[in-house]
Amino acid sequence: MGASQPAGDVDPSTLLPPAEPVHLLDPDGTYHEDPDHPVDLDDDQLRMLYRHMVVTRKVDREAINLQRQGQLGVYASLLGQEAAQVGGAFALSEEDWVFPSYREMGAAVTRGVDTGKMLHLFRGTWLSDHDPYEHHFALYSIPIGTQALHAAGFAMGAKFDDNPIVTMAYFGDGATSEGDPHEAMTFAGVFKAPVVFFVQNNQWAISVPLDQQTAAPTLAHKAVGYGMPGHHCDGNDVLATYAVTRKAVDRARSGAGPALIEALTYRMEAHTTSDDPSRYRTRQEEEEAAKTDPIVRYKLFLEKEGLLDADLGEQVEAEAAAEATRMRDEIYEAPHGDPMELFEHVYVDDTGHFERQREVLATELAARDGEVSA
Amino acid sequence: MGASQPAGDVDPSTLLPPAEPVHLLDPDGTYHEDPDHPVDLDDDQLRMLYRHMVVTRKVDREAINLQRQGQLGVYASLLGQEAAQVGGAFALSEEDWVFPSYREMGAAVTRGVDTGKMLHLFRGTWLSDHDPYEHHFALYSIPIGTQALHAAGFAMGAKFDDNPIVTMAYFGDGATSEGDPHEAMTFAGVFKAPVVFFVQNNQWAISVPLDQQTAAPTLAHKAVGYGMPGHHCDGNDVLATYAVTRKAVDRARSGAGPALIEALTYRMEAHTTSDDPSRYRTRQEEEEAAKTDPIVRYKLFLEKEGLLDADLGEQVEAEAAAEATRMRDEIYEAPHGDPMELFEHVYVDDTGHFERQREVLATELAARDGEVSA
Amino acid sequence: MTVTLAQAINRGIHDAMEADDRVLMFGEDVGKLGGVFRVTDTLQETFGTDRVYDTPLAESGIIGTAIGLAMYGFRPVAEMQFDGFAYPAFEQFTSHLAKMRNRSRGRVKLPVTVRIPFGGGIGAVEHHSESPETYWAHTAGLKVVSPGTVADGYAMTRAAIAADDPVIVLEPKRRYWMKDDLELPVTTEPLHKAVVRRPGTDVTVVAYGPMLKTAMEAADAAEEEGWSLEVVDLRSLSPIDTDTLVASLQRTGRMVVVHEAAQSLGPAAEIAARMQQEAFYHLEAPILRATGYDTPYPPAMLEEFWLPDVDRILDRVEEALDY
Amino acid sequence: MTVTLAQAINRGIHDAMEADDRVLMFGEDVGKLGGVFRVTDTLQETFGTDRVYDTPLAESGIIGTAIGLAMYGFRPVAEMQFDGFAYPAFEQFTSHLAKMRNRSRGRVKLPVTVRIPFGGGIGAVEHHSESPETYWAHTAGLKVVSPGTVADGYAMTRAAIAADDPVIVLEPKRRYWMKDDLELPVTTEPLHKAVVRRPGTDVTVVAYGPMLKTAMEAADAAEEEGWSLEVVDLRSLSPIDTDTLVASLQRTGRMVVVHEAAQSLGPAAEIAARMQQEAFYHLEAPILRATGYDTPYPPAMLEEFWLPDVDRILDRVEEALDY
Ligand SMILES: Cc1ncc(C[n+]2csc(CCOP(=O)(O)OP(=O)(O)O)c2C)c(N)n1
Ligand SMILES: Cc1ncc(C[n+]2csc(CCOP(=O)(O)OP(=O)(O)O)c2C)c(N)n1
Ligand SMILES: [Mg+2]
Ligand SMILES: [Mg+2]
Repeated sequence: MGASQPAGDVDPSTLLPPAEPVHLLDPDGTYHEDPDHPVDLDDDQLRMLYRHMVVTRKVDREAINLQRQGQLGVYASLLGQEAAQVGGAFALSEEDWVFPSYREMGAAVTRGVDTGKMLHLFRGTWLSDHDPYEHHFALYSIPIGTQALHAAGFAMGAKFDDNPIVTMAYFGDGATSEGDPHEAMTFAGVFKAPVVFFVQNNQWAISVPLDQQTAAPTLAHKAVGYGMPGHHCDGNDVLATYAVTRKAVDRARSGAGPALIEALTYRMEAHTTSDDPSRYRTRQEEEEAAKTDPIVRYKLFLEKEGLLDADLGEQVEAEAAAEATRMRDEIYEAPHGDPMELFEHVYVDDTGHFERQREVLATELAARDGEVSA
Repeated sequence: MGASQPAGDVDPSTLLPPAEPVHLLDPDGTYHEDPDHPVDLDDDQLRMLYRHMVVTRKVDREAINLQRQGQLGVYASLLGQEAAQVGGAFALSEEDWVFPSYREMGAAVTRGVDTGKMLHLFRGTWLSDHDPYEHHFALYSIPIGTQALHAAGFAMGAKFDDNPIVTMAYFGDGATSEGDPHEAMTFAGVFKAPVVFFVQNNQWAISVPLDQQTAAPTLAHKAVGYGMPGHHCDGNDVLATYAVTRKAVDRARSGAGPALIEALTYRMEAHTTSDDPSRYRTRQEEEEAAKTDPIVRYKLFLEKEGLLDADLGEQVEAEAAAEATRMRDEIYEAPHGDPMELFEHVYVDDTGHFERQREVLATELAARDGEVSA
Repeated sequence: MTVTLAQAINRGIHDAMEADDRVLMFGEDVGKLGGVFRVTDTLQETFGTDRVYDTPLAESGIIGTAIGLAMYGFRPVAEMQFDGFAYPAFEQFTSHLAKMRNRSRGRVKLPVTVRIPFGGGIGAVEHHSESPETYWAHTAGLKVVSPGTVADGYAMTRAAIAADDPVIVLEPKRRYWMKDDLELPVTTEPLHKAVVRRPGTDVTVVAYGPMLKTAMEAADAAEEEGWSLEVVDLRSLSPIDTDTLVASLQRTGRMVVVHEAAQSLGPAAEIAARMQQEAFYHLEAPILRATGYDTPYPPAMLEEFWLPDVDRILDRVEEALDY
Repeated sequence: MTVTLAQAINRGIHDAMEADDRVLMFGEDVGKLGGVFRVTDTLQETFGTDRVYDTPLAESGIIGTAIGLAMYGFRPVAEMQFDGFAYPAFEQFTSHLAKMRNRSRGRVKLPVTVRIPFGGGIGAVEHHSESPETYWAHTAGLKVVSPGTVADGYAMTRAAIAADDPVIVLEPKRRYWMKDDLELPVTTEPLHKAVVRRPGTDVTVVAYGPMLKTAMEAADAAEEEGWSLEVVDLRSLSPIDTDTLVASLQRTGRMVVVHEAAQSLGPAAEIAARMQQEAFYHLEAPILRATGYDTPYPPAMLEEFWLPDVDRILDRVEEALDY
């Protein structure tokens, strides 16, 4: 052994990201074809991307309103990241799975998840309330980066089963510093698991800017260290994001293993409604970022291509408004949780755990009822 | 922002390892000069490298004997890794610090640490027994990869203090899968901490071979993901290891930040004395590896260069034997620990912790004494 | 047949894998090597590398991917190589493995079994002899059990794998070589039940895992002193079978709880808290504890002074009888 | 001057940094932002980015580098952003921060302070309201304290930073905005001492951190029922000041222990175990517990049903009095 050959059998240079992020749409909507990143979408699908982004923007704004009205305790907006989320999720098939962090309303919309149900976590009615198995959309994961391992494990399972599905883990630029995504990429590389690690690099982890998060040239450069290709795209360009993700997804589905995608974008809102970004970044930076609005750009493209006229535009806005209303209603009409439910879901079989504690709570509830009726 | 420039400001290609590991000595001892990796050592220093390797080999063998004789509970041999450990540690100055794992007897010898004291951990007299501040050699770290963070933190401290020292963390190929070295490299990159991460890739993590540990082309390819240079050297070539490490150490000392070094070597022994490698690797592989013995090669070099004659050779052997005897004596003569010491070092100030438990143990000890004298 | 505890557990995993092809077994060195204690010996040969596999050296990775595999539909059996090396996975244990089902309102179940060789007494180096059961037992959403007999080694392994909840099986590593008769099929109490292993009248001694054997030896030794000890094998640390303990305490009036884990906030604290409440009027003496000290686990040559043994148990028994 | 608990802690860190230039403060978002609770507000401005700095998002990295910095000679004050996010660092906490001094036979000391905002009651989402004190308090080698008053917010912060042992300071986040007078210099009891905050004769109520205020309110309410409660502020969870507790119990004969943490293997279990042993003949009633349930922390809208409150404490007080 000693001075022997390297461990892998691929040419490492093929795993490095391109010098420039993949970019297909100019700010004015002009499309540049890139033979390496074809956009294999028909007109309806191209319109659907727009629809998802507009609905996402609308429900995101509505969620902010709900928080201001005291209906939600907190909310984490994805304003500005619509293209990254929608473009990424649109590259998946129905059977594929998404493992989100806590900011993935755009991915949820793309998957068809009930947006109202997604808000119960923020409202506190329950810790979450959609069925992950319905749209193959896992629960929000709040501990940073932890879901990357679930996505990797799920993909390993699919691989063991010869089931041609792909999983996608969303996480942020900050998350790349945690141990879990590192371990997830290590496992995925070794087992050639069909998982795509999708980093939304929105430049900030709460108040910490990217250059205090890592010294890496780009986050996509991390991929080679796990023997997987690293991709780098303009995350405010929905077509670039879609095309890059699609390539990685197809490759994973074919059995060639995982990939890491870095989508460059910007968190235009505060970290959450509890945050005050004026303490750590300038208005000027925010205004600059606002100029790269992913929806504006894509709308210009659709108009140029003759795919979007005023009628259709209105129709999409109406759809978005309807979805926002449905979401608002779900939240307003959500019944208060039943305190006794606290014991219901901890175990499938809770023999021996809660007999006495159930009794304590039941007594307290009875006393409250007594006070109320008294 | 959006499709903006990458985060770092260095050309990523400068951070990638060379296509071939750095290699200065052929198996027959022929030296190839490499202007990028000068060996700035005088004759005495070149002989000292040999001395350290021979002493290391000898005390390592002696430790195995001590284990067989029941004097040690277990021992982790570094047979075959002498060049990697000695070459790496020799590149440090006295003020620099080493953060070892549990297999670094060669680094300890190079630093001048009392080899007998290093064995108390394996003997179980106490959990460790050398003074880390004496030779700037931290305690062995058994939980895999954890010491990488201590090395990074220590180096950050030196940097904050404008103290021109460098720290070096030794860890194994297996350790690169853990979250801690990942986080250590992230911190080191961001803070430009003067730390060198030195991976002894001995091809095995107990029974797990490298290709089941990671899909990375080489471990040195991980460096670019942290914005630091990745080096790759023949770890059985003490001059290559020295030269590569020296370069990284000098650079770190100059303030340019951390580096990752992968030294390719082979664990010729079992993982520890408790392990049975015949269950997972072939005799043939082991025999192949034995042919690359780092000491044989270096001895041929010294002889070719006229730096080692029979006299000096004997003198070194005698020195090694004396050191092994000193080590053996330390272990044989080590007093049994005092049970009451169990409470002594847990806290600097243990007010309130042990009053009652001390009493219980004291009573038990008194009863034993009673039985013995009765 | 007469088998060791390690063999009984091996057989338990084997039979579970044979009965259900959704059962996977993985961890560090569990494949070709068969585990550092050979508990998984021959399983990879029998079931192939897709069902029994070595992972990279990353414990959070092991538990995190186990969660993903369980969500997919497998029944993972994961090994942590030693007690002291499960800590890197602590976040996946507490924030996800324990809480995912509750978080999902019951929609996501995680039938994951985690095997952890635990405890001291084998003369090992640091981190290889710990008793971290408090960390798991205090964590709502996990079940935590520890076999103290060869038969339970088999039966609890099967029951843990069959359970739809995440179960931590703490295997008493110093008893891996303990031999006993194993007749299949084994019929034992349910996973959450404590069992009276030896009836007695003077003092109840509660133990589990590695200390069960020590408690039984103490009961033998006590006989010579004329004391009749009732030995209860706790078996499950979460939940704790309060009723069986209370019933025994009502018979004897005195109780000593034994474990290797450090005393403060160890399982014996919880048992004492429950007993003094639920059997207040039956207490002839306080519940006493024979446990490890509140110090890190000692070096090998001092472990005999740290670990509870027959003498320490009998000292507490005598103290209880003196009330 | 009248300050909030958060301001008192901020002042404590500030004064410690001013007094000793080896004190560093770091964590996620503690710099420019001043921490998500503003506890570290203005510290970076005052002491510069070399002494107060934001780290990458990696908790094991935070604790692991704190250890390295302490070995180098600094006195690090590290923040874990929330209780539920300290778990990724669990290995560095338990295997190194807690054990390094013992392992080195006293040669390596680690004067590290770790501040963790903990506990519930602020209507937060999951993982932001946990009470993981058992994990730290059961770990030999760590000291664990929790201030329940504004003055202790200052004094315990100073004492923790001044201590040569690693100290976990559990800051009751729901009380950050609680106001009180702070006169400097503060003279309080040593870090490891419990303090009787309100003398009483019928039942002792033991609480710490966030529950101290609740216990004091319960004592007020109890007065209306004609019950005189003695409130003991535990302050330190490791070590536990057994003597002060026993003395109080000897006076009252009855004790209720309060905490938010889940009941099984929570601190109240340890206190009950000690009390029934050390004050066996003084017990008029069993030690009772008013705690969180053995379930994961609930969603915001249900936390009022989960958290101990005045009513739950008084229920237990009444139960104790009924014996
Ligand atoms: C383990 C863990 N540590 C800390 C936090 C607190 N926290 C929540 S979001 C966040 C920043 C995340 O940044 P990034 O990964 O870039 O995602 P983004 O919020 O920008 O989408 C932090 C520190 C957490 N949720 N989990
Ligand atoms: C956190 C942790 N997990 C598991 C172990 C058990 N263990 C000890 S050595 C080892 C393999 C280490 O391999 P490598 O990093 O390549 O170092 P080497 O032993 O080859 O020098 C394992 C799994 C450990 N010590 N720490
Ligand atoms: Mg971000
Ligand atoms: Mg190795």
